[in-house]
Amino acid sequence: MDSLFDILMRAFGLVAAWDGTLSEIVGLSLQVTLTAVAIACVIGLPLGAALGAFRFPGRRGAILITNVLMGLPPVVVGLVVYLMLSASGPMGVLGLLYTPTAMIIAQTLLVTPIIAALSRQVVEDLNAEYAEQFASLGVGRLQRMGALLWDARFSLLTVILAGFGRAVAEVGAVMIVGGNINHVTRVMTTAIALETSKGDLELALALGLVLLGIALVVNVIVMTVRGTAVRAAYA
Amino acid sequence: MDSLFDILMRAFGLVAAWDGTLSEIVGLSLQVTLTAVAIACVIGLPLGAALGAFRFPGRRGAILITNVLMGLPPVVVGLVVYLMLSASGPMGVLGLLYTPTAMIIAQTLLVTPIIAALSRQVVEDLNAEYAEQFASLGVGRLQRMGALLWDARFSLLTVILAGFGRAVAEVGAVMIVGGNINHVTRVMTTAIALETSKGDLELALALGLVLLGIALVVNVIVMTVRGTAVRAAYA
Amino acid sequence: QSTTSTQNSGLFDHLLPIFTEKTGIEVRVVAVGTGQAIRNARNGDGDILFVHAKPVEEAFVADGFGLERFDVMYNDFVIVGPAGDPAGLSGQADVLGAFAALAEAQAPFASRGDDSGTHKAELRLWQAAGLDPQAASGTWYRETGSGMGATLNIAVGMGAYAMTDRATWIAFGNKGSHSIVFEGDPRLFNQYGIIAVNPARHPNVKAELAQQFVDWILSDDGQAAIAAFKVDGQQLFFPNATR
Amino acid sequence: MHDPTRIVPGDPGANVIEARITPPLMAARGLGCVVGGQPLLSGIDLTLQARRRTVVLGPNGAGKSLLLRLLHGLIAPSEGQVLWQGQPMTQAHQQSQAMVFQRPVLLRRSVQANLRFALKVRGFTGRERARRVDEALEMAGLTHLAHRPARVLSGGEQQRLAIARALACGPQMLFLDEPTANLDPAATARIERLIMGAHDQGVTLVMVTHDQGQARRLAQDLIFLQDGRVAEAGRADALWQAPRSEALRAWLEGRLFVTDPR
Amino acid sequence: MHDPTRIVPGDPGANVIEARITPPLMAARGLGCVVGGQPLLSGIDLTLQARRRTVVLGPNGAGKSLLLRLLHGLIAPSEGQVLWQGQPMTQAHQQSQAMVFQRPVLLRRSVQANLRFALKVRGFTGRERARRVDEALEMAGLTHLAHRPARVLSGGEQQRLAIARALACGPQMLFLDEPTANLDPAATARIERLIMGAHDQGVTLVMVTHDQGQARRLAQDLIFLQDGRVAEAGRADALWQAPRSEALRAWLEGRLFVTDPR
Ligand SMILES: Nc1ncnc2c1ncn2[C@@H]1O[C@H](COP(=O)(O)OP(=O)(O)OP(=O)(O)O)[C@@H](O)[C@H]1O
Ligand SMILES: Nc1ncnc2c1ncn2[C@@H]1O[C@H](COP(=O)(O)OP(=O)(O)OP(=O)(O)O)[C@@H](O)[C@H]1O
Ligand SMILES: [Mg+2]
Ligand SMILES: [Mg+2]
Repeated sequence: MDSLFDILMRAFGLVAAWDGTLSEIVGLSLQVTLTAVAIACVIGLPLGAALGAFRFPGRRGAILITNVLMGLPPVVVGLVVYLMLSASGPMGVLGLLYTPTAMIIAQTLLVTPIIAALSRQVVEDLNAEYAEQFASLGVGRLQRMGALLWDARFSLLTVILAGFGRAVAEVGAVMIVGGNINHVTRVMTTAIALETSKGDLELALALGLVLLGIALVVNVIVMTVRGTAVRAAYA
Repeated sequence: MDSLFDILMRAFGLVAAWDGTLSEIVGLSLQVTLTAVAIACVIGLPLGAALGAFRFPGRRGAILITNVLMGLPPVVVGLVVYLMLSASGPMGVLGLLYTPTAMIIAQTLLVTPIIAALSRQVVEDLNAEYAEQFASLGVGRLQRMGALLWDARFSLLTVILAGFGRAVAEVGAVMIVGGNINHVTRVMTTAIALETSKGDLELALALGLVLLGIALVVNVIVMTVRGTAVRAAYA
Repeated sequence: QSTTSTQNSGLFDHLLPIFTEKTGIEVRVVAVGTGQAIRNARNGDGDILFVHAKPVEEAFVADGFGLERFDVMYNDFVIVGPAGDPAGLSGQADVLGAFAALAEAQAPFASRGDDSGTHKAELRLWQAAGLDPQAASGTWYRETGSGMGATLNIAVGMGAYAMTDRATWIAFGNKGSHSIVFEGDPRLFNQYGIIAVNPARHPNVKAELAQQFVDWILSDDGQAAIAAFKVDGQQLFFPNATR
Repeated sequence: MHDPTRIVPGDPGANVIEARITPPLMAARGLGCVVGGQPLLSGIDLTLQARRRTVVLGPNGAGKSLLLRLLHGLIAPSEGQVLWQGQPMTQAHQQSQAMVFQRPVLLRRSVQANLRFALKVRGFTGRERARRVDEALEMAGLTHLAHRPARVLSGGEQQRLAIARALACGPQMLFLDEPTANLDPAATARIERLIMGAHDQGVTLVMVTHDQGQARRLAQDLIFLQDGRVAEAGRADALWQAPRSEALRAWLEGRLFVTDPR
Repeated sequence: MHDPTRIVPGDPGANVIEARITPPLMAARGLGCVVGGQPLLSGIDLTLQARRRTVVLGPNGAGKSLLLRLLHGLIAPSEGQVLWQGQPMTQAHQQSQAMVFQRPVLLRRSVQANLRFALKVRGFTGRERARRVDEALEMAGLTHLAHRPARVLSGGEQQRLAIARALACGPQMLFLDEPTANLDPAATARIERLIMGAHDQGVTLVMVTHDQGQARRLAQDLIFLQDGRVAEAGRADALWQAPRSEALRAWLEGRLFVTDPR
């Protein structure tokens, strides 16, 4: 067996040798992950803002739940979605199992608690400063959430990137509900798992590096946009 | 196939019927995860604090890397650790492959970037407030990191819980480096994956709920300790 | 290192306590796909290889990684399908006809697609039937790229046919309304082999203990233990050691 | 001052009654505030008549800021209640009040966006809002800084922005917590003129200050707090002339009173 | 004032030279500060002699706080430099200085822990530290609040804590940015006494204030800033008597000068 370095060297050769399949898989990975993260933001950010900004009965319990759900096992999420969408399940008629939609649903379930719990903390810290001024102005609930999320947006970017990281690296759930079906639901992580199970570790590693490359590109784009936004923020 | 509800009902029966094996698996899960999170904190928190508190050349690049590594695919981490620890790998002589130690190493690699990246954000936000006062006092680098981490400790708890959530739910890496060996390296997530592949979905789901229960208990303990600490903080 | 089908069926849970009691040797099972199992064994990360893909196993020995390959037991493959068998596989005379019927009906078929022993066997059968399902990959021919259990979950989930070893199927918990729609063709014979990893290549392997296990499983005792393993009253594996 | 006004329904002498029953704009009845077992304010009874300028005085830590928070409805009192025109005060009433905090809280936005946000919350839109933003910028002398991030403003500029924001909302009642503490003399004079101007237009003012000169210039009524209690309250002229309490006398002379640690 | 002092090595008239070459404790040479293309301070030349009390005056936004930051070494100047005893100032010199910010920055800890932290950073340990903590608490009149979270203190209490923290470190040079803005008259008098006491013990003081009375009481030297430039600087007595610049004259009279927006 060769050294780690040799493997990495050869790995790139392997990836380069792949045909169009790779771009197909990369595309699907991005599509599924970005959609799931977007939906998770739409749900998780307001939820986090509400938990961070308002006192209400049951708040502590709700925070506890979001924190616990950060530890939601992907396989369990996969199974639940599988059972819901399975032909004999309650939503089987939709025929969504083994489609990218099913994968998006599963990833959304995984990522939403992460974004909710972490953004709750960020918003809560900011709210400690703003709360009295907002109360004095009589800022409404929605406005308040909006203003807190907006003013915390640069810190929240890191939260969203954490959610993205979890989603893009996730394999357990998408494997179950997507099925890793070639040309249909195969994404980067399930392809890596497949190559691993075939014992083709070089290729698996190479694909892993490609995946990290994708994450790098997404992060660079986000950082660049952020940089531009910081400069333009006070226009 | 039965409804989701029926499954859940029966699931608990199944778990209850398990013998001592379950507590063995739960114990190992906790041991591996908590150790990995502890090590990740020891590395990630100071790293995050340094990135959040100091300006230095290459800082932006380092932040980018921690953010990207939040999307480290577990399978890739598993493979790398496998290749390192494999009998023919550079550290094969240690004989760590397929031991809990290997699993701890893999999880630490996964969780450290998460804790570093998120704590960087928290510390940076606090540092924006403290920086000038610290500079005026002439607070040294280590003292500064320590004070920032200490004063942000309640916000950092959420960060650590996010790391814990990731670790406790993780299956891809521990499966590869642990091997899911019965009585040796079988943890909750690999047991769930095994039952799933056996088609024993009820049991898999039930185990998933047990796992969430573990996460709940850990979170409740953390919240309680936090509550006590808040009350005692100014003694 | 073992393949998943043996673990999923519970065979090891049956065999290992017997062996351990007898010899005091504790055996640890790492169940992965055949491809990964062989790869791991090449790295010296296992002492014994217990899989079912004869040509690859022989290559493993020929390359000097293993000592000697022995037949241990066999079971057989079956084709499972949704209730009502819409593609009409049960009426076919042999497995080639069954595969042809699948292609004819364009009935959804979940293939392992992971270079596993089962997958290789399936591909040999398509070839023998003169068909190339790869061309239809993504349509009715679904390469799941997963283990046997996962593939069966998928087949059940989307009402597809699948080829599986009988042991996995009998032990499988999530059958849904699926049942065996084709079985019995001698071409569906599935031979398991065992190989002790060559200590000359990997000095760290516990060659002596490995040899004890190999000897035991090939012995009358071991073979009897295999034969005694039953799920739901059915014998899953048929010992056929030739030593 | 606490003469309870009874309403006799159907009383024919309606005019007389109407004159008598007009309740004060705001009143505190037995207000107390306990935090962590510590009584920070207790037994506060106050009547704030509409269109009066009330100045709250007292040493550091007396509870002046806390009192303003309670009156403005930002904190729920541990005991007692705040009445608005004779009714228990609700959140809706807050909308006709505004407060300038001792330590201004500005959003992480531009100066202009801070004003825009507050006005939007108070229901101003479109051209009217733009007009008020410009007016407020000019009023605070911040027009040239309209696009600067509010958080980098100098201490005095931040305070001016906070005052401009409160005034721009056109409140009926205005709480000011040491609003000119960080202002230069010219700005202080200007803000005092603006405050008087607002008062002329009918705004009821409650203001905390440590500046005796300012208190003498602005106060019509005076409240002197000491250790969480009202030590003295009444018409300003009378109290300047003859403080009844030793506490106020000591304060006016700049003597340390209770909290002298030596 | 900017008369360059030449050193002639080996000059036999050593005594004379020594008297002449003692450099000022701190000097600014051509200091400028540009943020985002905007020049906030420019062309600042200053000499701060040891053991003098210098008061910095100027309208809001003139750059007083920024100047203190530059002198204290918290911000690197865009141009020019700060000299400490004739040498370019380094971080090590900061250790013999302390600063009280206009808006106090207190750690999320108890009052006492805030003092302890600062003293620990400055190298005080054990009994000496405990003694200084107690002394500082007493000095600021905060002994009874020692265990209260610093963040919930009243505005004035926070400011007193910040001053006590700075003094407790025993600095050689002390920057005070409107330190009594939120203090009651008695506390103000007390802090002024403390400042004078520190000065008597050899501390060099640089203080920003908007309170003319305070400036007159404390200033030996005066610096008047306007629009990021030194409009006037010199002995206080002389300037109070006869301000040379229109800017200072206007300020003394409480007239709006340049920044009047109307
Ligand atoms: N949340 C709290 N927990 C404990 N003590 C508090 C809290 N909030 C305020 N206090 C205390 O209540 C007292 C009154 O505070 P307040 O801010 O009202 O004083 P103030 O009269 O405005 O003083 P200043 O003139 O210094 O602004 C202070 O001693 C303060 O420490
Ligand atoms: N980071 C920054 N970016 C842009 N402008 C800044 C920044 N920091 C300060 N300023 C501007 O520099 C000017 C001077 O600020 P500084 O805080 O020094 O004023 P000051 O003289 O202390 O005023 P005050 O009496 O109100 O405290 C202000 O107009 C302020 O808006
Ligand atoms: Mg106050
Ligand atoms: Mg200032």
